[in-house]
Amino acid sequence: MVAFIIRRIVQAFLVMFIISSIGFAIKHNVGDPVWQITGISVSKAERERIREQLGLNDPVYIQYINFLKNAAHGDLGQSYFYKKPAADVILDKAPATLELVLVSSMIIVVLSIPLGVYAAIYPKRIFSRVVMGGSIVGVSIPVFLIAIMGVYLFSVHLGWLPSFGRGATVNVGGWRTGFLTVDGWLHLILPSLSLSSIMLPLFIRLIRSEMMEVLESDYIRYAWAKGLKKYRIWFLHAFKNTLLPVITVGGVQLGITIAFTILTETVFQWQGLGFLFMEAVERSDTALLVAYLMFVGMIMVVVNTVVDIIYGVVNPTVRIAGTK
Amino acid sequence: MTDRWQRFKKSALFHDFKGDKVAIVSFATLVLLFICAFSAPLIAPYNPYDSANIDIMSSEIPPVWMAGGTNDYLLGTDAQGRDLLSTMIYGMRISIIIGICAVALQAVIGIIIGLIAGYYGGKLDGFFMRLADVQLSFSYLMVAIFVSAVLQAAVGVGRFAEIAVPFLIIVIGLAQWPQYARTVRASVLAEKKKEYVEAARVTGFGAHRIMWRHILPNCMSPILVLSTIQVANAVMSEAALSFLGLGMPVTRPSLGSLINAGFEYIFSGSWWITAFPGVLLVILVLAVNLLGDFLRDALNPKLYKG
Amino acid sequence: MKKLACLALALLIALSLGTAVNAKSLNLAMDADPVSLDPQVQLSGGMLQYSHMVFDPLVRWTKEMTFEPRLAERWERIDENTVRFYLRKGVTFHSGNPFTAKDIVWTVDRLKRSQDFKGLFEPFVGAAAVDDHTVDLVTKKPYPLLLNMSTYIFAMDSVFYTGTDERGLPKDAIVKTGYSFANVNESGTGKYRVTHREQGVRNVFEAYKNYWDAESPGNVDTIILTPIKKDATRVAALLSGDVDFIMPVPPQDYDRIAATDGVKLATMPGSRVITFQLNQKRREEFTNPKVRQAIVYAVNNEGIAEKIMKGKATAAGQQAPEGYLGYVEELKPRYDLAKARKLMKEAGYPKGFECTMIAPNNRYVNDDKIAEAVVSMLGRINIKVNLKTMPKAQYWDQFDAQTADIQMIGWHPDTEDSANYTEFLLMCPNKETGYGQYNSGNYCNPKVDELILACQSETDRDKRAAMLQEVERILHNDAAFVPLHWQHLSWAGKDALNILPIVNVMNFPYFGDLVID
Amino acid sequence: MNAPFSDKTKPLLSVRDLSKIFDISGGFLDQLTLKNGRLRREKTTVKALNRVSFDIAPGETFSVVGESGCGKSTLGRTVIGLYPPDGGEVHYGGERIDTLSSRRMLPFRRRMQMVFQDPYASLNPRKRVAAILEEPLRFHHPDMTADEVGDRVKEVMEQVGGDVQWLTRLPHEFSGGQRQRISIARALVVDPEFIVADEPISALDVSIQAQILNLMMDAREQRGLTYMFIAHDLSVVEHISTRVAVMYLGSLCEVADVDRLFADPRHPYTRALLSAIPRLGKKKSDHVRLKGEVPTPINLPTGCVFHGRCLYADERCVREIPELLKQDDGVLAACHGVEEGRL
Repeated sequence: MVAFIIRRIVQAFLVMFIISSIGFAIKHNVGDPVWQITGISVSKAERERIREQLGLNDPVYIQYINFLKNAAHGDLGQSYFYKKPAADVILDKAPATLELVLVSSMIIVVLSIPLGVYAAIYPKRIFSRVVMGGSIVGVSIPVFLIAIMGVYLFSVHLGWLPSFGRGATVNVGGWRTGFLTVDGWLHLILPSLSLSSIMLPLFIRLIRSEMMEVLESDYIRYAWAKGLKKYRIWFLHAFKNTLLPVITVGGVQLGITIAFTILTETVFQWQGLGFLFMEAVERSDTALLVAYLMFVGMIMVVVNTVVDIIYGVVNPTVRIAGTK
Repeated sequence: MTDRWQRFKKSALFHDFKGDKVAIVSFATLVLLFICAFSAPLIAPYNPYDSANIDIMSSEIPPVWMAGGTNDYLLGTDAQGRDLLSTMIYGMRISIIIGICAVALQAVIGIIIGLIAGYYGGKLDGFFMRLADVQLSFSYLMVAIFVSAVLQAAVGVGRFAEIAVPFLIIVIGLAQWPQYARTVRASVLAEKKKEYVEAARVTGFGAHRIMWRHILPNCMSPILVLSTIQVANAVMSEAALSFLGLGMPVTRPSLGSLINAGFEYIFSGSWWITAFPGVLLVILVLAVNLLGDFLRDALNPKLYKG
Repeated sequence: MKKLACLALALLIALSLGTAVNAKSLNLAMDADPVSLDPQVQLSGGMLQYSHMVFDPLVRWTKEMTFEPRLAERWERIDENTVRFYLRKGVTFHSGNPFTAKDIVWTVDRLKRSQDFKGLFEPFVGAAAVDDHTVDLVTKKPYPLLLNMSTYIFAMDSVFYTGTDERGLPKDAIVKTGYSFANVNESGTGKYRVTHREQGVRNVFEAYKNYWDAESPGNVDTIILTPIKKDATRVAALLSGDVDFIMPVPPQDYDRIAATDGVKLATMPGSRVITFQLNQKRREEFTNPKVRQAIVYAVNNEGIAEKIMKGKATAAGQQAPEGYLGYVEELKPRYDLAKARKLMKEAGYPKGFECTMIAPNNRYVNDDKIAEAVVSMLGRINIKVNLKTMPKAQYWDQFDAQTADIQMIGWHPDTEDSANYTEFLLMCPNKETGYGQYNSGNYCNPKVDELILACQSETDRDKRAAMLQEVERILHNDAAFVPLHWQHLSWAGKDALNILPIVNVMNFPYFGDLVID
Repeated sequence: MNAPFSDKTKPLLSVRDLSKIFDISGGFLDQLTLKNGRLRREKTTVKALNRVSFDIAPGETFSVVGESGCGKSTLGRTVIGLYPPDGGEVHYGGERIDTLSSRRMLPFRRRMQMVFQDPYASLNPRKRVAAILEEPLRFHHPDMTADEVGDRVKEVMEQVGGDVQWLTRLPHEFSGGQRQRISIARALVVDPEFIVADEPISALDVSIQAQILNLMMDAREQRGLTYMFIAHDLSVVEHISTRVAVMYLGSLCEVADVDRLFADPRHPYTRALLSAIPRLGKKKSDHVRLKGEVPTPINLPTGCVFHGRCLYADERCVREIPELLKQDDGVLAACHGVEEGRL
């Protein structure tokens, strides 16, 4: 356990350090923020003065040292565009992305488990074949294409669902949530479905193949031989053992889901972190870029840790991964 | 050669293949698409890279069966007046080249690192696997966005069109190596324990010879299955990057940048500019995925999970 | 308490979405929202649009490019350097403070400090209050564009913005990248107050009940401004009924919107000219006027205007559009491929050459598509062009560093005057004076410089026009740049909106005057 | 070819105080534990070999026997250089080989070979038999022509009772016995003088075992081979060995000529092992029952490693590690009881 905790902390620091370096490497490549905060007819000399004021003319290593110094105090710099500390902006936008990821994860869990289990138990049935066929088609359609088709069909053509944004949100203790209004839920439907479209087929296939593997195993045969009820075998014995690999993969996939929010949020103008990231790239709002990277890195370290702990809880025979 | 072919015909893989209609159809589709893509200059009605063929005045002509369509442009033209069919064939060629080369690059990096990490173990292993962990905790898309930002600045802008293809290959290749490294490492760890490796060491073979000539061939089935999946992924990644505007330039479009360019026209009625490349992309990726599925069932390798 | 208020407000908005019919509210989607509440922090189209909603200028442009009194009821020229403005009485700021001449003096002082505006107000000495409702604007020398510049004087509440805030910082500070009192608080005399602002997401403007302009027919009480950056998403939002009004409209969707029931399209010729500059320092070929002319002749800018801009652009043969002083009737677009090829041969480049081009991909309407089309057009006279398009965030750096041989730039004069184009784009680049700041073609003609400098203090309209037209002719003959077109401005909204009366060539829709049926 | 080492008086292989410790505690972080609220670093190690010493003379078949897990495979692998030893020395033909670089080791690789236990894992499943046999030859004799290599492979193939047609096939097409023949052929193809055979027949059907044993014995005759034969089956050992070493928990208990060992076992553990061999006419009461179970090599017992299970152990056995001492008749035994004459 000690080793586990130390390892995680070390990993977190490593991640943060690498990210901040990468962030700094690209900082100078995504453009000059001074162009973004001044009108075009401002004179060159005036621009140079602003650049000097912002410390952009300092040598890169000095800027980096300054950044690390401030970061140690929790200050990730000022967002040029929002005129606020970058960390504040990230925290403002995080609820949108987290809610989107949460709802898509729910969709994935709620749909993939029954479908995957069904397809594993009755692999020959027509419905299973349809599910499996559908899932491989689903894997093959890029997420942005699904999003575009969704907007075209449900918003523009049929006019049933809103085409962009989060709709009405309610501020609950600083957390701006879309869960408390009907409008918010309507706005969630298309983006969350699009986002889950990439992972849902993968999870159905994963659950099916793991479940089938478990059903083939000796102890399940033994359970049949013992004459246990089939639901007991399927859900208590087989499914429980299916969960382990699913959880491990699930944790990693969550990271990919967060990245795919960049695509989904771009299409739907969903005001979350992914959208913020692309905007920050376009606006060369470099403090935001670095803050975003560090935030996502932090989330991933936390998620990996949680996955490892859950893994240990679900399967007490293996102690937490990474310890003996 | 014929000998090998004979043996292949007798193999279990071929036997399975013959019995699997889906695999046959997807393989045939893939072969057809590849032939089309690589004989693009021969079969495409126009050369979309030759500006003599492009006239802005013939832009957004609908497909031949729609009102306003002409026989000159079977699937219509795009917003620049390029023949859509030709542009798609050339675009598919770029997508396929990027997909395959990117996978080759990831495979080379991943296999080298996986072999070294798995075979030598110890600190080297620890270092590479931590690196892979860290990189995997960011998805490839994000990694690709960073790498592309850094590289784009490094190469300057003037010659971007010429280096865009190798550029994307490097971006996607660098973003995806951990998948290979982990799979290869897992296989190497399993193979390393087997006595044929000890036999090779007793004979005095060097580590390189053992890794490359003895262990690696035994890791091929997971690598093969992973490679098909990764080709599909790489084609999709390229499309995603192009969709975000970080991919192929508009003058040498891939399927992804064609979809992106057409996206702006989807409400205006010129749906074909985005729809046809979209359908082609899905067919291409689907065929690769179905083939990968077949291989996975037939070879039944243990892939590294997660 | 604050949280509770936010909660209540959010619920209110949620409710109002359902019952928007009677409240005459406007759901507005633009490509960007104001970057700050301080009208002097940045000189950009978005900020000026905001300023016209929340603040009032001394005078403003009419649709016909004449001046309309706003806070100034009338004005007169006292001597060659001074114009006296008589201010409207009984006007109050949103804070409740009365509006007086002091506020104008304060505003002009601050403009001269603002990093973005100080350039424009350089010719001014300042403003001087004569009495509470009379103020003199004084320039250093005779200045023909004094009234033009008065459209930028949006009265700020000098009492409200004086002193220090709760953080102990001066309230009048102009801060571009961080917190300032003025960035998050406003007190203007305009029709709308900012009641809710979530930057980049949603901005709510409510009508100010003591607004002075009772004659305005406008009947919109609430404006909800949502920035939607992606063209297709913005159009989808209008078509799906999520918003009532969008600007700008991408040309490719003009037909679709025009053909859709319930929404309508409004367009108007604009004054932003899109051009390419041919860098004579990077490319020896471009120093040859024949090559430059060949390129101009090879570019089918009428085709671009018709196809890429869907007819909603005017192909250009010069910098200034019709209606500007410098406009010369006979300078027409010159597409003629045969002549272009002939010129190339005469110049000694029958086999052409290879060069590079950069263009932004999110700055001007369809900028990347235009560049792409020009690349294939130049291909026809054997000039092989390597094109790279990039977001504007990276573009200006590259433009400034002149990294490519051919670079795109569009220009809209802040002064609404012909000379402004040449001052920035085509005068000999000079670091001291700042002229030719965006002249990446490095075109330099002393005669042009001479004429432009002379017309800066020429107050005789006819003499000035003659000089400016002379400049356009020289540039045309020299093929100093590649003119493409003047972008049209475009707006689209639901049928109930009377859009046309409130829009103008500057692209500042006067939402205060908007009538919804 | 084996001329320099035909001198029977000098040992071909000499092992002195060989020790091997496996560290199973993982990385640095895994070694940290909390004890009494303080962070401590602890290593978990397995002592697989404890100061093992013996000599093998040219032409001998030296067998090592013991229960599974006693370290006999580790001993074989350490001797042949698959594992680097953690202490002690290995001399071959008078030269110390455990410290040689892999390049300097190369000449010895040709002279020392190994045959493995599992015929299914010891042949590379992706290589044809011809490749498996040719590769070592080409590697050690780069100057040989293709014909010479082919002839040599065929010759060895015939010697192990294989068929030339086998050469074009893949390992999975063969039975276990056939594969073990191929394994032996692979060892023989470089013409070695010393072979470590790690339980080469234990994975085979009983009917095949004898064939393989005979094959190995024939090869010894023809080529003058020296074997180190690792086995857990005493009855096999009795037939083929010249000398036998008995191992328990990484230590040697007894080393003796095969006849002496079977006729007159000294060490209590040897006695127990021998009594477990079923023989005709043997009374059941002769069977020596050992108490307890084999301890783990992670925490080795103090003193004599066998004391916990020994019927004759006394207080000295718990305290003091016995030396492997030479008896009057040349038998080596590590037992305080034998030394004191108690047994």
